Amino acid sequence: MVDTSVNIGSLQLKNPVMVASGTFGYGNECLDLVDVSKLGAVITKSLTLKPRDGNPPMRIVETTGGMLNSIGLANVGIQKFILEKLPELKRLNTTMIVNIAGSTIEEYEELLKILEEHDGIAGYEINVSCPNVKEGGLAFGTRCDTTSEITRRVRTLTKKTLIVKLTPNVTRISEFAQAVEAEGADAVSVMNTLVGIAVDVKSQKPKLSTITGGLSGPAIKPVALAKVYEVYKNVKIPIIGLGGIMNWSDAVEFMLVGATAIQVGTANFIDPSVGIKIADGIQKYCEERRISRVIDLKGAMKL
Amino acid sequence: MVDTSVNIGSLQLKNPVMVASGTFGYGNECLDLVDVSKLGAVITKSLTLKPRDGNPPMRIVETTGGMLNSIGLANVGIQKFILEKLPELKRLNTTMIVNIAGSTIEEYEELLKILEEHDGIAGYEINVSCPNVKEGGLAFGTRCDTTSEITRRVRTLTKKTLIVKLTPNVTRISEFAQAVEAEGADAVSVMNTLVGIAVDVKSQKPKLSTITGGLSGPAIKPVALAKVYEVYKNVKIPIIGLGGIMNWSDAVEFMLVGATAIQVGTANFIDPSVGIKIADGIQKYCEERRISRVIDLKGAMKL
Amino acid sequence: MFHLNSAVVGLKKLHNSIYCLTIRAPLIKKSVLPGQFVNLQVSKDNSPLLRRPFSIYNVCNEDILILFNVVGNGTELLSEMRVNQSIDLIGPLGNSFNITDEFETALLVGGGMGVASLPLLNAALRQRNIPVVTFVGAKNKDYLILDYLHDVNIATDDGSKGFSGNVVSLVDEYLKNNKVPNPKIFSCGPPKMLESITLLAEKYNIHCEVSVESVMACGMGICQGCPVERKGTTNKYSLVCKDGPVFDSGTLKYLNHG
Amino acid sequence: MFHLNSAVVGLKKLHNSIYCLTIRAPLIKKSVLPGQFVNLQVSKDNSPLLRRPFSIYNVCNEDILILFNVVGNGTELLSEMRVNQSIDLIGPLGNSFNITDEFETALLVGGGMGVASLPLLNAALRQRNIPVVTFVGAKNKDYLILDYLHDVNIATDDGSKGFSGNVVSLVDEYLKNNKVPNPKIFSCGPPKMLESITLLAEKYNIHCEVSVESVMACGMGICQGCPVERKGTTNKYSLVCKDGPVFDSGTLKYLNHG
Ligand SMILES: Cc1cc2nc3c(=O)[nH]c(=O)nc-3n(C[C@H](O)[C@H](O)[C@H](O)COP(=O)(O)OP(=O)(O)OC[C@H]3O[C@@H](n4cnc5c(N)ncnc54)[C@H](O)[C@@H]3O)c2cc1C
Ligand SMILES: Cc1cc2nc3c(=O)[nH]c(=O)nc-3n(C[C@H](O)[C@H](O)[C@H](O)COP(=O)(O)OP(=O)(O)OC[C@H]3O[C@@H](n4cnc5c(N)ncnc54)[C@H](O)[C@@H]3O)c2cc1C
Ligand SMILES: Cc1cc2nc3c(=O)[nH]c(=O)nc-3n(C[C@H](O)[C@H](O)[C@H](O)COP(=O)(O)O)c2cc1C
Ligand SMILES: Cc1cc2nc3c(=O)[nH]c(=O)nc-3n(C[C@H](O)[C@H](O)[C@H](O)COP(=O)(O)O)c2cc1C
Ligand code: FES
Ligand code: FES
Repeated sequence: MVDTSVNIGSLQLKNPVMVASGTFGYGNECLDLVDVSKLGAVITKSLTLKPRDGNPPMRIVETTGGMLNSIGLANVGIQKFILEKLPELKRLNTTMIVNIAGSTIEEYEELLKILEEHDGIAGYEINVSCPNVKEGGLAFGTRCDTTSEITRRVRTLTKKTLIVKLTPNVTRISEFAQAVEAEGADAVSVMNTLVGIAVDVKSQKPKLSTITGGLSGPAIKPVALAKVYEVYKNVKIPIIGLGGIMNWSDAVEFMLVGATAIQVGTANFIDPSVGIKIADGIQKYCEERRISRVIDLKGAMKL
Repeated sequence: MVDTSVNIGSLQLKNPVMVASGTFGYGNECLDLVDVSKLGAVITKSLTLKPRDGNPPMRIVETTGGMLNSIGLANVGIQKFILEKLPELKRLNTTMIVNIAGSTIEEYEELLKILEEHDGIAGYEINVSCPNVKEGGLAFGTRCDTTSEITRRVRTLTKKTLIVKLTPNVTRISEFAQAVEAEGADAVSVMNTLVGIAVDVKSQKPKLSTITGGLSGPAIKPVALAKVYEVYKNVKIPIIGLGGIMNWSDAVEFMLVGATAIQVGTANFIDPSVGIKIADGIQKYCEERRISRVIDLKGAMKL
Repeated sequence: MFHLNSAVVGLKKLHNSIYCLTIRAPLIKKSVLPGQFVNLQVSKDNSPLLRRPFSIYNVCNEDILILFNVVGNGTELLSEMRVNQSIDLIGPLGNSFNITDEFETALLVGGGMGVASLPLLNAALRQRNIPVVTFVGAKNKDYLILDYLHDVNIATDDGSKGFSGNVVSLVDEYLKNNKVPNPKIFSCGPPKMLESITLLAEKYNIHCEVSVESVMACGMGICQGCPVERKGTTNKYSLVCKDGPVFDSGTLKYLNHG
Repeated sequence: MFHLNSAVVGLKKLHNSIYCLTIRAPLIKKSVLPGQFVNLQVSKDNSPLLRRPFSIYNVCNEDILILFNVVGNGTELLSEMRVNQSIDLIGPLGNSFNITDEFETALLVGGGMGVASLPLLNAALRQRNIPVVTFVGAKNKDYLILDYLHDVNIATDDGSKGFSGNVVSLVDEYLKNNKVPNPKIFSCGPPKMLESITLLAEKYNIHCEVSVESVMACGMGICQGCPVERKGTTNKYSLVCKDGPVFDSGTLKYLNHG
């Protein structure tokens, strides 16, 4: 029997596999296809204070081994989430982590204050790094001072597990990880998308309405692994690794370079139940190698 | 008749297509297969003061839509290059650009001084950004001060076209482009490889002997386009775009976002004559659209 | 909505680059509504990465049929499928044409591959004994797809068969020359055609539903990647994959389509 | 060295996951030397991105033959090739076995897919009237490939045919029990086997050439991606694709192989 549980802050997850923000809706969209109670956790799409329409079409385009997205944080807003989504999510018997995004530091605080008044939420993931919104967004995430400041301010507002999701679009991601660790974050998610562009040579127009978008999918996996490894060498808090994970073997790679847990993003679009398959695959990998605890894979890369 | 020529500093290239450093040897390796006189320019692999054995195997690994390399600047050294390669390269009727890499600023100077004594060299590309060597390498390229300093020092040593090749592994690549522009660089090459890792879950070992390597190939094209676009909005000197170009259409994308010329790297491994095909393809694209000069594609993306 | 790892039952080349693919999918067959689609995994090795959406063209025994035109890498891979090869699909997806509201005659208008969403609709209408008049357009006679439809009025851009011109002009002619009792238009085709059918419906003041396309990632409302701009609705955008692909024509803003 | 956009002439499944692919390649056929290889593009859509190297197994009319085992995505795609399908290849690449130096008997030792480099060598040796003794090893009898070879001594790991054990032990037995006049060993197979054959050659003081493998990007000496560590040479590393794949066994440092 393999112990598949992992701890992120005060939270114990039944297994290390979560579904990434923005790639699984609010968590209740494909219950027909996925038994979400088998996932380590579900992370909601990024919620903002006000509802957001999101960016005009085109919002997605496929690239070699990946996709660019420019959703622009389309979401129902925190109030509607609490009123209409949360009650159902509570009944799902899964660990719900709410991802929040603000365009000012105060918005992050306000979001957290509102959410703290409701139960059914196991923790927060702070998106300081969405590349697809004009205000805030990437600008926060690429500045170490604002990233720390957001972390510091929301940390004082909650005792729940607090995860900060970092952008890879910086020179040294580990400096950001160290900064948020110092401010009391329980974990970091590494990584959000890489900034990218695609152009249609027929129309000579950018393929996305916002010109740039966020690159995700297997194309970015090597970069994500390198970012996780860099962070692992520099912080003690758990790292949640993501970026291009398509199967259990990819997930194991992330754990070997230092991740405590992982998230599946783009892969959900191809197979909504891939998270469960990955959790099973990791377990089987451990069984075959007589590794008694999944957490023992963390940082176990042999040099 | 389309005018395919483009200017980089004082250099006029017959067309905008070059072969990228490290992906075409010294330029004379596949003459059986490629008529190099049809290329805009040939860029040699990075040369160092002393010969370098390079890194132990494994040096390359394929990833989704790309490859990681950790060659470690294996090269014959500047002296042997001048003695054994340069004489033949001079006879090739192509524009030769020599790429140099140093582990100290003084080494860049010394390399340039030695090369300046020989003819047959049309210009230099300064590699400040190789991720695969312990000394210098990426450390230079990710610091704006050292990047400027190298540029400033080598600029005083030559009147030939001076290109600085930038690393994408930084927060704002345009700051680096601006810095080298200010120091008199004639152009920037955007971009070198992204830092990446791959792990073998069977052996639990990194797939490359140096753990991290440089990611290239179509997987990184969206990122490279975004870097070129960012630089284009911030500098006036020509940009040589590269990163994942596989065909003429990819090349046109780079020109539309602001590149004056382009380089083909990894694609040479799949088709050594891809550069010539791309040059033809760009010309045909212009003919069909009655664009009289290829350079008119530069920055012509419609917003 | 089902996620099936199923198998190819048959692949028939109709003409030029157009194929009809039959897939074993009893669960989808049983539950499909006219206008719905499936999201097919065309490759097992991430190339292309994303699924590709296709209307459910028809059903037969335990199977569903897909009609497709080869336009890129994904459809090319589909055209190379072999019988018994495994294929992964999710469906039925999306909303459907509404045939329960007040109307007496159904005008079915399909252009190009848009005809793929008409056969199931045709069958459902006929089952309810609603009279159907069908209009099919294509660039030339080789691209005409007329199977599983009845009494079709044909238009080709080059005049190689039927009416010479676009299919919307043909509908216009028809409405000018015929008294059609309380009609409703159901249409599917390229964006330009849907724009004109929308204008036509406005002109004659006919209720009109259109089925639109969009690039999709998930196909089931989780990625927010497939917005279509609406007018006169509470939300600025709707999702083609979940709120659509069928919309009341008057509620769409066409101009924002790439 | 030629870069050909050619066509598949035939594909034969030998057994299990082993196939023989015949490719039209007159220019390569004419110039190939024993031990050389070709670099095949297995996919047109960058998936996998890099070419895959394969020994030239044999030649026939205007064609070359490739023997391969399905081990991953690239070889799987090769196994799905159809006759007349176009295939892009570069070759012949690499150096070759040296059969012009001083020796009287050639001992050919192949393990697994390593046998693929023996037939051309065998033919060249026989043309020069050099006696050949051949040893072929495989994990079991199903994986034995014996075509285009003569008087083969067989070893299988599981003893399902011939000598029970690895092929190097079989060569050892043979050398113990036979007087072989001035032999030279030519060997190709997995790294472990090449290590043991190297030790064996040292023990008997026999000149030995081995053909080694490496992951490759370019296959022609431009990427520096395929180093093998040498000893007693001026350069620390040699390139498998250009300086090899054939090396004097004594000059290789095996321990550095992944
Ligand atoms: C709900 C829905 C139902 C559809 N039903 C059918 C059908 O029954 N038969 C059929 O042949 N096609 C149908 N399509 C379109 C089909 O999904 C695309 O043709 C297919 O995805 C193209 O894949 P590809 O890899 O071959 O082309 P790609 O390489 O992805 O693209 C090739 C070209 O087609 C364009 N394209 C790609 N996807 C779409 C899209 N979704 N809409 C419009 N243009 C696109 C691209 O911009 C590009 O110019 C439908 C699309 C949707 C959204
Ligand atoms: C000079 C040379 C000659 C060769 N001749 C033959 C031959 O005649 N017949 C034959 O079947 N194979 C031969 N090989 C090996 C062949 O190139 C690989 O099996 C093939 O590239 C695997 O491709 P894939 O995409 O199917 O597997 P991948 O998905 O790339 O890899 C699958 C597994 O095979 C391993 N592998 C991949 N490439 C190699 C390699 N080059 N060497 C060793 N292990 C590898 C990987 O590490 C992995 O474990 C030769 C290799 C070289 C360098
Ligand atoms: C369509 C799409 C929408 C996304 N939306 C969000 C979001 O709202 N908030 C967020 O923090 N990350 C968002 N992401 C980023 C993912 O959570 C993830 O960090 C990224 O896609 C890399 O992982 P992957 O390669 O597994 O997809 C989104 C990604 C995609 C593809
Ligand atoms: C095998 C290999 C070796 C390389 N060696 C060098 C080098 O010596 N100097 C250098 O400046 N860039 C080197 N590069 C980087 C390329 O020149 C290029 O910047 C990068 O690969 C991105 O372009 P691509 O995606 O078209 O390959 C190398 C790349 C590869 C793949
Ligand atoms: S395609 Fe994902 S929401 Fe419509
Ligand atoms: S494979 Fe490129 S040098 Fe050998």
